[in-house]
Amino acid sequence: MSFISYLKDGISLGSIYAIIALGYTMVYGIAKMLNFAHGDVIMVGAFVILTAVTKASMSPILAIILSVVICTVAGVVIEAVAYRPLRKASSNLAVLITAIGVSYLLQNLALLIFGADAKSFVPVINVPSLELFGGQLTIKGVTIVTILACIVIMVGLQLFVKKTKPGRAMQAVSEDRDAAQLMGVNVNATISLTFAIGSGLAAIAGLLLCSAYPTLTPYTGAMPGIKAFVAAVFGGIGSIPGAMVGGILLGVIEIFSKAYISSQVADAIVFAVLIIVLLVKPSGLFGKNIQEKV
Amino acid sequence: ESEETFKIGVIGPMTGDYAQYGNGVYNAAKIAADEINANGGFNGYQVEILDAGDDQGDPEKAVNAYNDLLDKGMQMLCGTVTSGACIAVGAEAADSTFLFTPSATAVDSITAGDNEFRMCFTDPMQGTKSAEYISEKGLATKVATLYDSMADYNSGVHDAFVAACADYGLEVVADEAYTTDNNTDFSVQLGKIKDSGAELLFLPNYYSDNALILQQAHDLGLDMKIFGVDGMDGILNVENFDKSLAEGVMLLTPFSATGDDEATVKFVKAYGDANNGETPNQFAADTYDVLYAMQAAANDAGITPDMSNEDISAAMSASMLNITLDGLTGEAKWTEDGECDKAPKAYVIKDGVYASME
Amino acid sequence: MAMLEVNNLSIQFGGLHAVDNFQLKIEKGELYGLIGPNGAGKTTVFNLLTGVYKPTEGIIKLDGQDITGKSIIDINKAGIARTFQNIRLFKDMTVLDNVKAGLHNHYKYSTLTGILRLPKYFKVEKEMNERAMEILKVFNLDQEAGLLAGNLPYGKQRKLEIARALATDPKLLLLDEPAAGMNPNETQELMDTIRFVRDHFNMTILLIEHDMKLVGGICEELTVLNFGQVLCQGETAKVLKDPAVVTAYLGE
Amino acid sequence: MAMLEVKDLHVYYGVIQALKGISFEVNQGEVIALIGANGAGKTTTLQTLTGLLSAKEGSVVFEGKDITRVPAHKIVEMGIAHVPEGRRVFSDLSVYENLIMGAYTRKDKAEIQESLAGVYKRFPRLEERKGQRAGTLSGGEQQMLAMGRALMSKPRLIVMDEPSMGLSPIFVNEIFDIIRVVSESGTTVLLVEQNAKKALSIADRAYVLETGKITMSGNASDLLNDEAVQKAYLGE
Amino acid sequence: MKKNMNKTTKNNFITYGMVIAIFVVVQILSSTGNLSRLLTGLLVPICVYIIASLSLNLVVGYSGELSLGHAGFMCVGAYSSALFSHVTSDVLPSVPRLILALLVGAAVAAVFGVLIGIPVLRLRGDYLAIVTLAFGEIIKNLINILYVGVDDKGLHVATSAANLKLDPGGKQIIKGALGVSGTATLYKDIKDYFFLIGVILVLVVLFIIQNLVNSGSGRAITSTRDNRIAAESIGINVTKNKLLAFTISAAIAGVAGVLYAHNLSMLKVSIFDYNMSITILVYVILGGMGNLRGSILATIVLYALPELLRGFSTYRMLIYAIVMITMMLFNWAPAARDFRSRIIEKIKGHVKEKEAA
Ligand SMILES: Nc1ncnc2c1ncn2[C@@H]1O[C@H](COP(=O)(O)OP(=O)(O)OP(=O)(O)O)[C@@H](O)[C@H]1O
Ligand SMILES: Nc1ncnc2c1ncn2[C@@H]1O[C@H](COP(=O)(O)OP(=O)(O)OP(=O)(O)O)[C@@H](O)[C@H]1O
Ligand SMILES: [Mg+2]
Ligand SMILES: [Mg+2]
Repeated sequence: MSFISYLKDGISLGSIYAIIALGYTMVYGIAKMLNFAHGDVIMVGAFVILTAVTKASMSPILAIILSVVICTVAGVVIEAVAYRPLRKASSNLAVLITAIGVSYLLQNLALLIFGADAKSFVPVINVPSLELFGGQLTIKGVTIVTILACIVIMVGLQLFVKKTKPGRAMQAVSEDRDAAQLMGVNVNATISLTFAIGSGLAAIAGLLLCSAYPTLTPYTGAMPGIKAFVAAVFGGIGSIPGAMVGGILLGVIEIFSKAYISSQVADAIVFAVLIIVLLVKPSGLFGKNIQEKV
Repeated sequence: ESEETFKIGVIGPMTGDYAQYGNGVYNAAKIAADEINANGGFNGYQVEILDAGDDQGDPEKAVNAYNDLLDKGMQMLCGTVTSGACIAVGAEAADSTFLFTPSATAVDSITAGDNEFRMCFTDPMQGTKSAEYISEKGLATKVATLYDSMADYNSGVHDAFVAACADYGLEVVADEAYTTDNNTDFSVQLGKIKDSGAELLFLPNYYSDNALILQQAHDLGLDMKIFGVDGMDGILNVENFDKSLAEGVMLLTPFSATGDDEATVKFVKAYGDANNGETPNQFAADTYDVLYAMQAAANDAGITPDMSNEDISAAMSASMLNITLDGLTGEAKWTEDGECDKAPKAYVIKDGVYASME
Repeated sequence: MAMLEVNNLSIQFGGLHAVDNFQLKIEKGELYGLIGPNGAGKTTVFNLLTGVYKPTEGIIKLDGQDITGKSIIDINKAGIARTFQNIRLFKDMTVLDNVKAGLHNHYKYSTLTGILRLPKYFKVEKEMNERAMEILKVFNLDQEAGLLAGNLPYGKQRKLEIARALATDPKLLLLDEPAAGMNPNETQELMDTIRFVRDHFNMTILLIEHDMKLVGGICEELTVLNFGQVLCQGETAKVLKDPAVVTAYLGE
Repeated sequence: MAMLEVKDLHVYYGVIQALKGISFEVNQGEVIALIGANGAGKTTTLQTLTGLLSAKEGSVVFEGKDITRVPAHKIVEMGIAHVPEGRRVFSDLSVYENLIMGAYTRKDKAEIQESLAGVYKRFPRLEERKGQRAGTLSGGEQQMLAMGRALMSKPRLIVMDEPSMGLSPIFVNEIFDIIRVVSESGTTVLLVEQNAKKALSIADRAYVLETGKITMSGNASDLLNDEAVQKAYLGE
Repeated sequence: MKKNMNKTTKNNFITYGMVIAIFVVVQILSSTGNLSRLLTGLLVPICVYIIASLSLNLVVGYSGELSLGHAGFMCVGAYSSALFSHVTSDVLPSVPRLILALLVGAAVAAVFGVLIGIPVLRLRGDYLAIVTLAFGEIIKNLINILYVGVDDKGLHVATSAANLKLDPGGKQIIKGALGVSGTATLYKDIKDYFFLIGVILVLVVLFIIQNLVNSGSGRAITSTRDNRIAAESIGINVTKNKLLAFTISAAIAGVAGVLYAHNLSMLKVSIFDYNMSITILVYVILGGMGNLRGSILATIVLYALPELLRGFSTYRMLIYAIVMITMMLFNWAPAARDFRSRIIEKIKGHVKEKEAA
């Protein structure tokens, strides 16, 4: 039984990583940049919901919608102001560093506005837990919602990118921006759209993260952001199903190492497994291992 | 005019992961200074709290903040807030600038010089006292721990507690850890603790982590006594925290914001008025006492603002041994090694407030 | 003994037989051409010869030594150097350094010697500079030695790639479409250079090219590849008149 | 009025001036060749026309509309397609997906299918390989794909940057045949070529570019017979 | 060609000169009492980060690999050397002890560089970045459970305080999360010379890196960065050269760690997290990849900036973030670069006109 229950815990944790990783990988796949500020957008999203519900007494649904809207706008504005000017810079590390700057900016803005004190997140998702095996195994409502959300978002994103016109434009932009322009694709609009979707997803991720682990500070997004980045790489960065699988696996490995090896070095073990996987499969589980044509 | 005031510096994490603790200290220092200025100041001179020196909990930045505050005329230091930073600054301040930390719990924090003092308990002291208390009161014989093994405070208290358990006949049946980078999911650790047959769970962590732990312990149906130390204080004031989760939690701490003695009520009100209704935590209370202890020592030593830092430091250090303080955190006296000799009080959370266990 | 002898060479990509049962024999000092329609597998042959791809089948012998399946590095050390269809220079290094990188395995001193600037460092570097300048001069690039390779015009970049390959002192030089993107005058000049390299360095050269003026002008023998297979092999003049080659490749 | 009027174009890369005041015009239905040595500025000219680069001075007018400051993606919609130098196919997408990208600005599905059939007819190899990743195509195959992709937008003016580069002789002929067919079907063509002889032989008029300036222009047949041109660009 | 040689040599000497000039200016300011305590205190840490960013520049700028785990190498350098200093504090005088500590830190970090480099350098780009990040975190995690103490019987190593089992009179040196305290105190007698030592180390590191990149190995390293397949095709052993760069860089980062550990009385492992690696990366990128002088200047400016902004109290880090973004945009955005080069052209033109007149 304990194995099953660890597995369940792993999946609950992993689904959180997965939902963050989806946004990460989406932005990476199209805009070809590691958006280090993604985790902080998640934090912003969570603060918006918390403030709307507790201070403005909004209904949870309205608060979530408001949060998605604010994050979407924030994502688009950040891209336009901080990332777009560097799109043609001679090194793509430049924009990585700016993203780090944006991350600091969001954290410190939140610190000024909301203060440093940790706040408990209010229950917004009121889905009852699922009891299995006569109550021996309880799956929390948040977990169920998160997993469902992951699947819906993954399928939705995949369909969107592969089947719709803006999706195809995104693919083209991700490969060759100039050539995409020559096809009539508005590159700026396409990348803005990517950030809009990615940041909207961040708001959802913020909601789910803080519902599962109800604490919130200006730094809440940073560590999950890094973990999700790891998850995305694990699954093959840029791959949408990869992000989901990578996230879940990461969660499961983390819980198993805590359970069977040591909780103090669980992170070390997770990272060691990641390294081994990448050595065997250098572009992640679902990454395309494209050989350069010589 | 500046010759007429004492300048006091505060160093602590004002931004970064530990910002809530640094801000608690800084806010309380300002409140205490205002009161002190109204009741005679330090030896008749006004005191001024300089802008807080932010160290983000990093020893290196703490030293930078220390130097900066000296440039700005700091004559005495109320800090630093965290242990690692305090060790680094302590080495710089040794025998030159009077250092009085409200909250750095590691033993080494004040060992570099004779001019360094502490308001709070040390890690070993809290760990040992906790084991002693649990054993004496017969709260449990089998205990479990869950602590942040990457944070110095938590791990210092934990190590002392585990070591003391052997002396007091307590059996540690589950010794679980987490890390600062991985401090949201405790499902596995709590599961193991639940299965270990422990009667009591010792949580030597700060309240923000403990709030999450209590939540998840509740979800897991973990039914055992919870015991914390001074870092637990503040848990009732976490915004939106469901206080019922903390029902029955015991803690050894010198201060509780829900205390009904006059001094506490007055301080809590003053703090709330100055900071959008926030409630002061342990750090704030200790800081408040630091300022009053400084006042007592300053009056005793008869220092004046035109003295050099070294002279102030020497005079204050000598006087520290003469004074006693009846502060928010209890009655205190100081020993030559700078430690504070005061008794922790045991509280239990009942109906959403701290109640004395005595 | 032939300088290069290839037997029964094959590689598949998925279901595609990109190169199928390919044979080739080049004598020392020969200037040999490999032609064929687009996608016939010419570049793939180069990639097989230089170890970029591992053949599914077949044997490659260089100067009698079996080099099949060896790594790119070992094959270069064994004596094959090449240029690329899409130029691959070290763009952020100077022209001189590009060539000196090619000399890497022939003029050696330890890393420590380099860091400490021991006398040997200065001696070897001086020799390298001289040798590199000599090679650059052949390609009329000595004036540009200090420029960044990426700033050279296209035609000069192609030449620099050849110079860099030559610097490794190969037995066999492979050139993949050296005249692509050059105008007729530049092509003419390139032909002279290739001939000069063959004579001056006593080199064996295998080249891929679509410019028939160049192929007809300097290649002594030709192999025509079509759908991964050898369509025709032999003396240049004969091959270019072969009706199968005309229909598959040259057109009327 | 000419279909495309370029007036006094000045273009810079940073501080390097690549075009130093170029003017020319293209009339409806013509095939215009732009020839010149390596680095003369041919690619720069085309990229400025289609909005990939922006001119510091000068103007580009297409069908009476000033498009100098219009962004690249809008220019495609207005009816200009660009076959870029070096092919620039989407290497991760399949051949089919590349072609569909070419019709990005078009809405009518049936018409797009019609164009696709037309492209497949012109380039049977593309139909054979429609599922293959474009990045693994041979150079020649990629060139066909780039041409096919440009035609998918049903342009009124198509600009091509060295379409014969790296192609086999038979295919060079074929490409020029295709250009002729494209032109005969009513599309105006602006062609940049190293293969000046071939280019001049199918063009109506031509311009010669030298280090960022137009140094000669005229009927293609006249230039073909011009001694200076022969010497500099035809290798005779 | 001669000219070309001279150009790089000249360039190298300008860099040395710059460092020495800064040192001299600082010394003059400090001896005339014009240097605040804050600035005085920043001098050694700045040397630490300059060394770290030079080391990272070797990997990112010259070898072309993105490493996000450099703090890990600093960490092992810091811990191993601190341990060494504590253990030998009674037997060695401080100067030879410090020199040996530097060597120990560099050597241990180099060993880690090799161990990590061998598997990792097969990966590319963002995958390499994540794996180096992972290694940095692993190192941090492991050192966090490292307890080392010394007593008459010798060195004791354990993974928890309880298991250390020291004899009475033994002392704990490495104490898990509580880290190592009191290292700087062991060097009280030469504390005033730490800035000089830091500057000397910076010069030595510059010497090593500049000479390395201008040697045969350096050409091999940069050629691999520019085009891996082409480098292999001319017989350059890509893996070996990448490993060489990585190892040297790790050793230098280790030296930065040693200086860090010995300048402070407190060493704790949680400082060496990915944030520190990223901070160093920021210095490197802002200063320019492959630009050593840029690394030095960027480190000085960016390290000092948040300290000098202390006057803005709560807005300090916010301002820092904004300044950082703005500087990146100004330094890297093509539009800004064009703008700058045009201005420079204009100024030059102006000067010429004047000269002509
Ligand atoms: N890595 C690969 N994966 C899949 N197919 C490949 C790969 N490399 C080459 N091919 C296929 O193999 C065939 C031969 O390609 P190659 O590049 O050798 O042609 P080529 O003869 O050099 O043509 P060109 O003259 O156009 O350069 C082509 O059909 C190409 O699509
Ligand atoms: N991105 C760039 N940055 C700086 N200079 C450039 C850039 N692209 C082109 N140039 C310069 O601009 C000039 C014109 O280049 P362009 O590519 O337009 O020439 P071209 O006529 O197309 O030559 P080719 O026949 O080689 O394709 C050249 O001197 C070239 O070096
Ligand atoms: Mg080819
Ligand atoms: Mg061109």
